[in-house]
Amino acid sequence: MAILSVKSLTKNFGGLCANSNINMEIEKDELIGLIGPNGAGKTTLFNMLTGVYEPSEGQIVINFDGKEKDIAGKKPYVITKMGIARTFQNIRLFKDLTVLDNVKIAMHKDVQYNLLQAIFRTPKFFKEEERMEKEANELLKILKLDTKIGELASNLPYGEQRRLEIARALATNPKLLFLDEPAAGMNPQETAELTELIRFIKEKFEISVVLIEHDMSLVMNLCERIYVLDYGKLIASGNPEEIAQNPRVIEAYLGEEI
Amino acid sequence: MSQFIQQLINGLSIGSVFALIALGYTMVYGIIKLINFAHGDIYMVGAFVGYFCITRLASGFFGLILALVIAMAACAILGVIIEKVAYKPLRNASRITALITAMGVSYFLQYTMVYFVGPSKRVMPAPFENTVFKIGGITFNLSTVIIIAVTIFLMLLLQYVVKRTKMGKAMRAVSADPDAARLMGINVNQTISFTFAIGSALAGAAGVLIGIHYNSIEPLMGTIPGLKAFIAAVFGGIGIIPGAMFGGISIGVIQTFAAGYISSLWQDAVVYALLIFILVVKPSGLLGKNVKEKV
Amino acid sequence: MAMLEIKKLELNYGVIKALKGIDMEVNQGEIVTLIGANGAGKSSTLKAISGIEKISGGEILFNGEELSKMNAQDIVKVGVSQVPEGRRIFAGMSVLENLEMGAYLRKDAEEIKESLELVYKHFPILKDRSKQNAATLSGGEQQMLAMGRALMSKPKLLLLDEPSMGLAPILVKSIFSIISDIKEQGTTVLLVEQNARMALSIADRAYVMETGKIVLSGNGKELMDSEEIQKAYLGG
Amino acid sequence: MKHLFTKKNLMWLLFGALICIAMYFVFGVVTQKWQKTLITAAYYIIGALGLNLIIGVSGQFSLGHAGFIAIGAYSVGVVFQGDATLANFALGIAIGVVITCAVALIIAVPTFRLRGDYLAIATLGFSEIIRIAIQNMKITGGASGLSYLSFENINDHGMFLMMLITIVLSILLIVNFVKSSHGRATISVREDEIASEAMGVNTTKYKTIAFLIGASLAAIAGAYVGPMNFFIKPGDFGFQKSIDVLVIVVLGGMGSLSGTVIAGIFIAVINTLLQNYSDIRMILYAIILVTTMIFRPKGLFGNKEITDIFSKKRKEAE
Amino acid sequence: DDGGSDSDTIRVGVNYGTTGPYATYGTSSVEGTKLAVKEINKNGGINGKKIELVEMDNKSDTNEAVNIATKLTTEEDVVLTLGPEVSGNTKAAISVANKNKIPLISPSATDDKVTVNKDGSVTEYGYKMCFNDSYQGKALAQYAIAQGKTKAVIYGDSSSDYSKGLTKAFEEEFKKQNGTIVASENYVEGDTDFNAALTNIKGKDFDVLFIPGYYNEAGLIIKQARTQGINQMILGADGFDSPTLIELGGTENLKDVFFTTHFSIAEENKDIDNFIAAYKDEFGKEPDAFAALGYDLGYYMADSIERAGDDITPETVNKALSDTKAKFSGITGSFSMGKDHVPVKTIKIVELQAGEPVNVVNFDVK
Ligand SMILES: Nc1ncnc2c1ncn2[C@@H]1O[C@H](COP(=O)(O)OP(=O)(O)OP(=O)(O)O)[C@@H](O)[C@H]1O
Ligand SMILES: Nc1ncnc2c1ncn2[C@@H]1O[C@H](COP(=O)(O)OP(=O)(O)OP(=O)(O)O)[C@@H](O)[C@H]1O
Ligand SMILES: [Mg+2]
Ligand SMILES: [Mg+2]
Repeated sequence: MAILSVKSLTKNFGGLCANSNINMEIEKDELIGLIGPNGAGKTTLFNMLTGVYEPSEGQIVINFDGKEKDIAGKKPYVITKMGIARTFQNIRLFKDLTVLDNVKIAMHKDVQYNLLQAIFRTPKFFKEEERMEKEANELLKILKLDTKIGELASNLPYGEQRRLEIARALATNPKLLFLDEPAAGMNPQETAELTELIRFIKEKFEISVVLIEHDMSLVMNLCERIYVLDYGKLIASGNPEEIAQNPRVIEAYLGEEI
Repeated sequence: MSQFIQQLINGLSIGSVFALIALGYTMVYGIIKLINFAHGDIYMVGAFVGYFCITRLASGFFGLILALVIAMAACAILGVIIEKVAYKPLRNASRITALITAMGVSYFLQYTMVYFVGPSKRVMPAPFENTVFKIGGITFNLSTVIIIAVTIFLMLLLQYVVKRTKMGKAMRAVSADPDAARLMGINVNQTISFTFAIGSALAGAAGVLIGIHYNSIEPLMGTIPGLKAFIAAVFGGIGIIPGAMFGGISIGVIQTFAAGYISSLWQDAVVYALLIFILVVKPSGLLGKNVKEKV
Repeated sequence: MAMLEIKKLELNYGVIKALKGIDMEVNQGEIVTLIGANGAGKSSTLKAISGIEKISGGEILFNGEELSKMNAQDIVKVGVSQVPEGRRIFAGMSVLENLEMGAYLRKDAEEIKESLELVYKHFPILKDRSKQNAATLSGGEQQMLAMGRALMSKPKLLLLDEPSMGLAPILVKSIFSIISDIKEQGTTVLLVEQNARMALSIADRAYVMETGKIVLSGNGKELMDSEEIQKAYLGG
Repeated sequence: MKHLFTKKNLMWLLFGALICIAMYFVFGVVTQKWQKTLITAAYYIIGALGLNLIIGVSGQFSLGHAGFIAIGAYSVGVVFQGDATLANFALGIAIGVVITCAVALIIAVPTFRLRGDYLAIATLGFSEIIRIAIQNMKITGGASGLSYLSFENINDHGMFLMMLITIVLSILLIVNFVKSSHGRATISVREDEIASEAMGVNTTKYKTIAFLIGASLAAIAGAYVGPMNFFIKPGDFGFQKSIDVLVIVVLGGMGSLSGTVIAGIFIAVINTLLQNYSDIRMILYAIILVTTMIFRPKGLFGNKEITDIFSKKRKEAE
Repeated sequence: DDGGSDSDTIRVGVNYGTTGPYATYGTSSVEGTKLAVKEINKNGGINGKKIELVEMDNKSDTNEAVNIATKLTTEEDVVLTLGPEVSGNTKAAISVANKNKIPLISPSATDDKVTVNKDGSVTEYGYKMCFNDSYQGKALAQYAIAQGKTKAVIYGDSSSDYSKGLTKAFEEEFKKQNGTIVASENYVEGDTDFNAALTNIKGKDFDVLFIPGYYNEAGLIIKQARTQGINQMILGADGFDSPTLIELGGTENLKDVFFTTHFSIAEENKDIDNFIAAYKDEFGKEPDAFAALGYDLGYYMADSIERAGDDITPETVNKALSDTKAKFSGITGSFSMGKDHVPVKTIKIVELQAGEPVNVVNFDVK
């Protein structure tokens, strides 16, 4: 049973067709790669799946709990509340806030006290705050950011900012996680570490992950299945071996066999 | 019908006044994203410089040209000085900080002028015969025609400068990313000074022409037209040069029709209500493109 | 004499000491690469050279001229240009206008046109998109644009900060071959890269940075074979 | 319950209480002129606290604060055409807040799609509409305004005490809001709206909440205008008033409540001192404004609070 | 500052808006008063004591007017305060004057309620030197009817209480005399373009246009009205009385314009001529009605202080002010203070033709 089915999804920008008639399915606990040349429409697809863009056509159906829901065109926060989280290709942290606050904000959707309880500081407020603090700390520990809890996000080096983005996305307690070029700007060593981290996260939180990445060492190592986009169209899908040998993929994207 | 046409002309006439001031507003905004509340007051200074030229130096057509040239030059210099002294130190500060500073500069110009010339209205002598045309039952002034013509001319000129010339492109590059602009070899300070010089010179020209049009000037004359021009610039899509023209004319016409056909008591309220309505429908102003940020 | 000489360069961001006395040289006609972990100070070095950040100590000499006393725009005039980290393309301007800004200081219209054709040859997608608002380009397209913009300036020394970031594998290869081409045409290149393997393979010489200091230097092939480098930067 | 007063909270309460006691004490010993100055400061502080929540915390650029102040002022003003008693004052505030919330909602729903300066213009427009409406209504006395608004049984001392209590309660309200998950969500809207939404924050909702609270505080500040000036007229609530309040917010530091309090007092004192320089007072004021902004572009306090300074000191000591 | 305890000077507070929207009017008033005080002091002061003005600018803001009134009445040792110039701010300041028991005179707060308490009684310490709005409005209506004009259009300032007060009185009286108000239009203070409303007015059938407002706008309105071809009779109140009206309107347009006033530059009166000459000499411009009222206020205040006797205190001055028998004669006419603290004086009506005042008549309000 697929938890996410994309049905003939299309996005036009004026005359430009960034995504055309995309169909894909994501199963529970899968780790999927999305690759393709620059400008193929990968980020655009993520943007539609997370509600940032409204699709021109098509459906996005989720099924996390046995009930099917079309989320096409829903607002991002609604989609996040349903269990989909993401990171951004161009890092979008809350720069002037601390690492801890960045994570806590992402936990807001599940907070158990209301505005009045916050203003009057009822016991519930403190209980919840304590819980959030604890959970945020645990999460940051997993992402090896526990020593940076009080830092401002903008003061972190690039690699740590990418990890914080992942931590923040996880804090929304998703069932499906989209990562947009998580290894960009990392050196091979750091990329290798990240590969392990993503694998670990997937296991630990029992979520499905879809990632866009141009670093083939990561994609081929990590992904169980790969979708390939070119000029907005899905040109191939399959396991890493199949993709690595697919002549169309080689021609459009890889340049040579790997 | 003739009343309708008369109101339309009335609206165009006020609107072109707003448009003329809005041009400089939008120009400065387009490049450094500053709501320059002092713009209306530079316009006032321009009017006073023009006044002194016309009353002390020369009258007639030559007087007008002289007044325009001197007022534009004086305002350009004033604008550059203001930028250097008050805004440059705040380039990296938040935009609201810069706005408050602009407000401070605005008070400074207003009350320094009051200090020297007093707060009263002065009559701006017309350097030319402000002929009144009467066609059918419809009347309009020569000065209206001049203002509309000058506004259109300046709009086209500005649009050309910003879109086509090298300096214009440098201005837009500085606006998008000053550090990257420096990496292209663009002198950022010079470019911003140039922007202020042009914007302020426009205000100076507006001051002279509008002063003549309404034949009166005073130190606080910049406040209301300044605010209306800012609104006009936003209405048309702030930062967009034809938008300023369009926004100014629209506000003028709406205001006039509101007064003419709804109620003069509520004319400003109608303007604001319509403004809000249009912004809700077109959140980046009439000519603005609603580009969603790419993520 | 080296084209670019850096002596005891120091740079602070407030209390943070990003560069703690860097010495390096780039000779005419070379590709020199600078590698190192995140936060080592690579970008800071480039920013110091092109005058975007004020240095706190040391000297930067370009053909004998002291760059650190010059404004950023004057540094471009003497022939140093940079592809900055994070692309920094001009939002709100079209792709073509962005490329034109690269040639801001050049006068000869004919030559500019030639450069433009060259850029379009390297990155055909930019030609297709020449009227598109640069802000709406995809990440990789923006990277190409940034590279193209720098090529438009025909500098004597080109500083590249992670030009391959976010590019498809097929393009990564062409980026590096473009860099080699540029060198052939007489432009000197200082290259900062995370893709150390590729960078070292085309570089004449390389420097390795760690927390604000140069810790190793040598010829490209040598370093590639060094075990230390293999472990720390090439992932095994 | 043991947590009701966390260290931070306690610090705030202590700080608030201290300032209040100090101010009240000061009020008792200074001359009438300075009493008026303090009352003016208190009025601006209440209004600016609300605006700070809107601008500094939620990041929405509003230029329409004067409109809400006017609603508060006129609600009390109209009620006071009967008896100017404390009960009527409370009634006036209640009416003012209800009307304000209704109007703020009407404003918020359509305009919060707008960004930056477009929002500023829209709020400015609404505020002007409110003022024009007041100017043209019968019950508000039109352009002639409303007179006889001083309290019947409360003197300046009493009124100042009420204002101080209002300030403390407002600060407590804002602090408790900001330092909660809801507050963090609001701040995230200011930091990056797209990211905030991607984290599951209903950005419109939190912008609206901040706007409603901020506008209500403006109305409460407005309620004191009548008793303070004995008289109100529509002209007192123009665009200029919005700017006056904004100056305090920016001068104090956007997002800093202590900054707002200090800047409110600072501006009021400056104003009083400048009264002696009749012909150049506005020139001096302009120069002070520009130089302060140049030398402290983030405002007097940046986004720090007085309590941060205390806790930092302690942290260093530890 | 021990100026107050210095027995050689008498301190008088001045609380006007010399910046902000009323700056023009405030400044004129203050200048008039300053001129008067200068003359008085030059002529030996009051029983040898010099008058010292303690000037403060209230920025045309209500709150500031209150704060300055407080400062003047509690810290500056003044025996009375002058201003503000407009009704609203005066009402606010009078509350302070009553509280601190220091008399206040406003030269130009025309609203009927300025000197009235909430319970309808007369304010103990508040006075004015000008007409009530109702008095002038009524006079103008009667005058229009007397000229055979029965169809009026009113074009007033919706942001000004002065304009509203005049309009209300005019309307009531005009209707009572069987006139009809054909249309009402409005502008707001600071406007410079009035063509929209004037175009509407032009389409109406009427015989008199009443502009209750100040010369700054009225001058431009008259010019634009005449340009559009509105040639009917134009009526105004004392807010018209300024040379600026004529300059702004242009001589060719100022025909068939009538306005009520206390004073007119047109009058053949030596005192007025002297005042105009002295004012021009001092400030380099022609005085307006505000300046004239301010000037008279200076002399009236001095007169009252003199009448207060040897012991000059706020109380004795207040007593002198409220003396309804004392007659005062100044350039804005002679009057005595009424029981309601409003002066009892006659209204003059000035007629302008070709930009010149051609006729000034005393008008008796019925
Ligand atoms: N808002 C927009 N307006 C116009 N064109 C757009 C917009 N957003 C994206 N595009 C275009 O759509 C295409 C797909 O962009 P997208 O960002 O999805 O690419 P991508 O596959 O993520 O590429 P990369 O790997 O370089 O990040 C690009 O050619 C881009 O220029
Ligand atoms: N504007 C700044 N303010 C404060 N610290 C900074 C700033 N820019 C860089 N730093 C710090 O200076 C150090 C060097 O940064 P730099 O950007 O030069 O590293 P880099 O080697 O280019 O790293 P990366 O591979 O992540 O791009 C880092 O610790 C970084 O956090
Ligand atoms: Mg992408
Ligand atoms: Mg870097």
